[in-house]
Amino acid sequence: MSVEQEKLLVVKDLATTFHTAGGDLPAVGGVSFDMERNQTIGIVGESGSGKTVLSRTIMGLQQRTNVTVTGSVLLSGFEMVGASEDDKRKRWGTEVAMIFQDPMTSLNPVMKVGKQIDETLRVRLGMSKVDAKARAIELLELVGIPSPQYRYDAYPGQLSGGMRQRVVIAIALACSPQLLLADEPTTGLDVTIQAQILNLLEELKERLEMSVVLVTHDLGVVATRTSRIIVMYAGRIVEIGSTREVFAGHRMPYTRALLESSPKVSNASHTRLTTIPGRPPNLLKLTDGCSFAPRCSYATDKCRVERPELQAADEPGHMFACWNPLPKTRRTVRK
Amino acid sequence: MSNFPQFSVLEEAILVEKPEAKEPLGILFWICVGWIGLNIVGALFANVLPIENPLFQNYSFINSGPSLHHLFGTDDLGRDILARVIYGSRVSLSVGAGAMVIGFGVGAPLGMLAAYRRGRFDTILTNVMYVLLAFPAIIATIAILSFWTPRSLFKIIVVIGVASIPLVYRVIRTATLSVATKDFIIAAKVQGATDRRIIFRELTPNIAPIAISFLLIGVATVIALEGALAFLGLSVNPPTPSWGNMINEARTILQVNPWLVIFPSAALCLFLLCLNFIGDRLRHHFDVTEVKL
Amino acid sequence: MTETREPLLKVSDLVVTFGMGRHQVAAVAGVSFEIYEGETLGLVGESGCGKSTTGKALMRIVEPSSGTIELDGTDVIAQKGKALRNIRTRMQMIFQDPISSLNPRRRIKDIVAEPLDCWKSVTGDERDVLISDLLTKVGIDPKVYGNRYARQFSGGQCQRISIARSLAMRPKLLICDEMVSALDVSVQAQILNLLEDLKHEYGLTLLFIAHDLAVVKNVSDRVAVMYLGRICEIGPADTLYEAPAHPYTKFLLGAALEADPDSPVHGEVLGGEPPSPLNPPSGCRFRTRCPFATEKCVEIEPQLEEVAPGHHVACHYPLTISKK
Amino acid sequence: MLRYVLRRVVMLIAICFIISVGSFYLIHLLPGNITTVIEGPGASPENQAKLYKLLGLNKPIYQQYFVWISNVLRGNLGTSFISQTSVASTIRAALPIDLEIIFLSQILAFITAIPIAMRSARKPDGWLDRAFSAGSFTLLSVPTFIVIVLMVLFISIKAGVPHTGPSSYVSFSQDWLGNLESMALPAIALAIGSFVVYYRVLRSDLIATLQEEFITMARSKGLSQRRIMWRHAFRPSSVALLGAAGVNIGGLLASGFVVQYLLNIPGLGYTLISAIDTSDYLLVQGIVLVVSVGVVLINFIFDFIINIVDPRISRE
Repeated sequence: MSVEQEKLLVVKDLATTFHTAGGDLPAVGGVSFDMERNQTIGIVGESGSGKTVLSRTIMGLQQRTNVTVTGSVLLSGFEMVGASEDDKRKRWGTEVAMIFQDPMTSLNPVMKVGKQIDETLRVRLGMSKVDAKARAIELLELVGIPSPQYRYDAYPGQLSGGMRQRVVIAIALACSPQLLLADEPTTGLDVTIQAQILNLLEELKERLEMSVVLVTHDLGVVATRTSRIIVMYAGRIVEIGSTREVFAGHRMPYTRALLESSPKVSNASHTRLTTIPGRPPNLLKLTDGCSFAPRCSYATDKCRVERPELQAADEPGHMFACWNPLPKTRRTVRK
Repeated sequence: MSNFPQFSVLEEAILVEKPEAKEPLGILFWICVGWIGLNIVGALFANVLPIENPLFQNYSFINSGPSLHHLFGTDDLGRDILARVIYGSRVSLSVGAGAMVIGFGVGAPLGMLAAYRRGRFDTILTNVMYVLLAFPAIIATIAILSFWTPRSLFKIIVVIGVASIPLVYRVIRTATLSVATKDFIIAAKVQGATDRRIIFRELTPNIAPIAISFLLIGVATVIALEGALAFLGLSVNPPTPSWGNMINEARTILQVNPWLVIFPSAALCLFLLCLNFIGDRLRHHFDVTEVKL
Repeated sequence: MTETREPLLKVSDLVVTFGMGRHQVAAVAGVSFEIYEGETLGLVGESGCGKSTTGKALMRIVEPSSGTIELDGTDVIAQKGKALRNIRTRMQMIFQDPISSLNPRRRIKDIVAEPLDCWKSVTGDERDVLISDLLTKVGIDPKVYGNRYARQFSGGQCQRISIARSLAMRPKLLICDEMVSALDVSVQAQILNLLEDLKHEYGLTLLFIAHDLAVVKNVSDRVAVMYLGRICEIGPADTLYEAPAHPYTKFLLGAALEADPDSPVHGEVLGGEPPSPLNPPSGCRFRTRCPFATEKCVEIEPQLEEVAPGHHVACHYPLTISKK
Repeated sequence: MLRYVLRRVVMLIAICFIISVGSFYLIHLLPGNITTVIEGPGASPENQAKLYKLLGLNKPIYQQYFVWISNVLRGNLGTSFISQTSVASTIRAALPIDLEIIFLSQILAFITAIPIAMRSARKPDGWLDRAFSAGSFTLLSVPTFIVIVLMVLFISIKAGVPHTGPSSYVSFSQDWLGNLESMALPAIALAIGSFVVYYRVLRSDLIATLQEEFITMARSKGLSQRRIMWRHAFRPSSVALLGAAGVNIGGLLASGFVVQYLLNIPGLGYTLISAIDTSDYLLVQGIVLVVSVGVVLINFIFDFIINIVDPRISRE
């Protein structure tokens, strides 16, 4: 118990089900993991894997209608699942904050960006108007926006995508949260801007002693910037472990497929890509078996009827969900 | 480019093997269609229906309430209200249909062409329409009808029809624009399709649902407008019955015979309600996101 | 190696401008390149660099302001009316958004048959056989799916249907505009492999436009890098990635993320953002962000010059080739 | 922003010019000799000469327009040959009544539509939302002229509420309380029509706005529901509301005419319809001109407010 209280985040059997016209859609099913302080973990998956829903459920942001959340999310010892909106609101911004995928839509288009920052400061921290403005300009400077005094009065539409994402980060950091959930923070940004933003996040994490959850579909984003990785498929964790272990010693065939099907800059041109057939399953029609079984070349009859639970691999903290795991050899990623 | 179409989690999950996920039209929709149909049949075949002559004045039955003999009662001149309501629908229906034929006949092709061709043709036409749209159409309609005497059904149809052209133009242009910028239109061009083929094969089927639901709502608006004009005495002259002028005639004897107001009002409102409902359901059914008017 | 062959497509000094007067933007500002028969040229760059506009200008979907485009000896810009529609069938294009590139209200077999129906080149049973054949080639069962509407398919499937449609007229040149960027990794790999297979089977020449460096390298024989409306470097894929000669290319490659925890920790990250094409810098367009820029870069615009066989770069101070 | 306003001003002037040409030309729609039609067959020669001079009828038509417009710009809309009073003074007397009806009805419509739409949008498909959505959809199909007739029938006649029936208008200077009483029915009738439009527009726009990512962002900042609704959702959505109000103004005036006509309230509408009945064409022309220009001006003001609320619009 005391061990768990020290942890920043403990997620247990978390499940999020949307009730849609087509039936119940288990976007996240039975996810458990925990997270230390000052750590960066990555959540990786394709679209429909439940990674975005998972991050929003951790935050407690889902709308109240047509959704059922079960399980437990302990944030610094506080249970977020089932907490009242008021209790959650007290923690939003100050303990946990979020950065969204699309900086074009996550800022209020009819409000000056400076106002959007100092609104948080005034409402949450009770700062005076003058102090809040000064702090907002400081924050804009912190996230690397040139001439912040001038940008304070800009509307989001007058800023480029990269600049807007910096503003979103400034808002998220306004009340110095301990945990930052970054949902695809660089998707849609150009390569050079993406590198800038990721470096900024890393630098701020060190400086402000936060923890970061980096949610992404791009393995390249998490490869060198996280200490642990969670691989998700069809709403469930299929592999979890230290970054190095997941890349080099993965046991779940899906993890391998994900790694091998993305083209690499270091490979020669016209290198044949390894593919897996089919596409992610329809969450409305999940079977009892392993969700990846229909696309998996190792699948057996057992895989199709019984879902594998996460089991420990050799290295502590490394777990995978597979009946027929890949052999325990250490593969080298680089040739 | 920077804005990738990213599907949200839910969408992608449902997108896979998406069935024909259309909202069903529902029974109310068909009841409304039936009612509109009934009204049209009534208007077309009023002469052969077993109802009285709407102009026949029976002085022994003045301002009588509903009875078996006169289902809706009679008015101050002893005319049968049921017959007058049925005959009165002719005016509303012809104004609604006629004006929209003019409005859509001119506005829709222009709007489609402008949005598809773009360029100077579009710029000039859109600016002209924009100016016309700023013009208060209702006031203009009242003004023209008050000067352009003697008033006739034909003139009313023309005035309302012409006044609706800029609005139809704008709706159709906006709708076309949202389709014409889609990649499949460019793809059709790339395959060497002629402009004609693109307009008829690619654009029209995608705009038709928007156009149809807007058409129905347009008909409803025009009928309501004609009613108001008739109420002000600016539509067809009595004794020809129309729903609007029946209400107008009844307003002075409200105290004596309220049925005279209630029946034409109910007929008009029910008709409008059905039109609006059909238009609304169709829009949901075809999943047309509301075009901003 | 390719010098002796005649290029299939020859583009010189292509300029595309949008807007008028003070708001005039040269989205493509003087681009020249050649594509030889059977090769794949990758066109890579960040958003707003004009790579997509270049692709559309080749198809005359946007009108070039000046320059020449020659396809197989035919002047594309001079074509009008039916001749223009005709020459478009010799090159085809696949778009970024798989969903919006198919008409949601038509059946997919009609979508694939559209080019045939436009030209009435193949009709009747022969047409049906050809359509079934094309759909099978791209991995879609014509018997099961042929009569379905496009909106019922996922992104990857839509892109397969788009490919089938583009092949119906047996084009020589296929322009792929960000065709895999909206797809998931596992689906993206399927489409890329399919494209490679079909390229050999149909003897296609490809212009592959994308922002993803790894994807471009995977499919291309040669790669051209664009920045702010101009090509800054063009050369064989492997050499260009191994030893970029233009500083911009180097930074671009440095920023590309490799899915490998052991990959070298990122070098210098390129600061700043691309300037507005409304008001491009004088001289070299990259000089505002380039750490090596000098007075010369401000004054004189560098032209593409050969630094190695087939490897051209537009920079006054190309990075030494020997450096790894 | 300045460029945008300038462009709109040029547009405004163009539209006013077209309106003036249209109003001027109206007279020429009349069949037969204009002086006879306007003044009746028994008009005296000096009256005819006066009209000739006012309209410049002996000159070519474009010159007639200049004669007419220069009179109009000096505030001279001619003299009614039926009541022998100047058209301008008749309009000046009637206009405040229209403004009062519209002002009262709009206040009523906004103070009911905004809070109800906000509540509806917070819980779409809740009981309140269902009730008001269905109710407003039904009311959408009831034209104002029927609303007011039914109100008179049930409130003034059946229930016998005093000072609400036809011909019970009391002017504001006479007795302000009585005036408000007599204005209650017209104002409510117009307010119902406006409420339906405002409620529906604001509700659907709010529901769309509340789906936006920036609302989720605002929630994740830990702002209260109330603050999110008013500061983050209402402002972007009020653009749609203001747009609807601007478009609505022409219809509102026409509905005002209907109401005045039924209740014999001597506003512009009542005056207009009486003038049409008595063939007092100069008065009709004057009212049409004033009302049209008024509508265009109000639309212009609304556009301007929308621009202040949403800075995206002037940037295009």
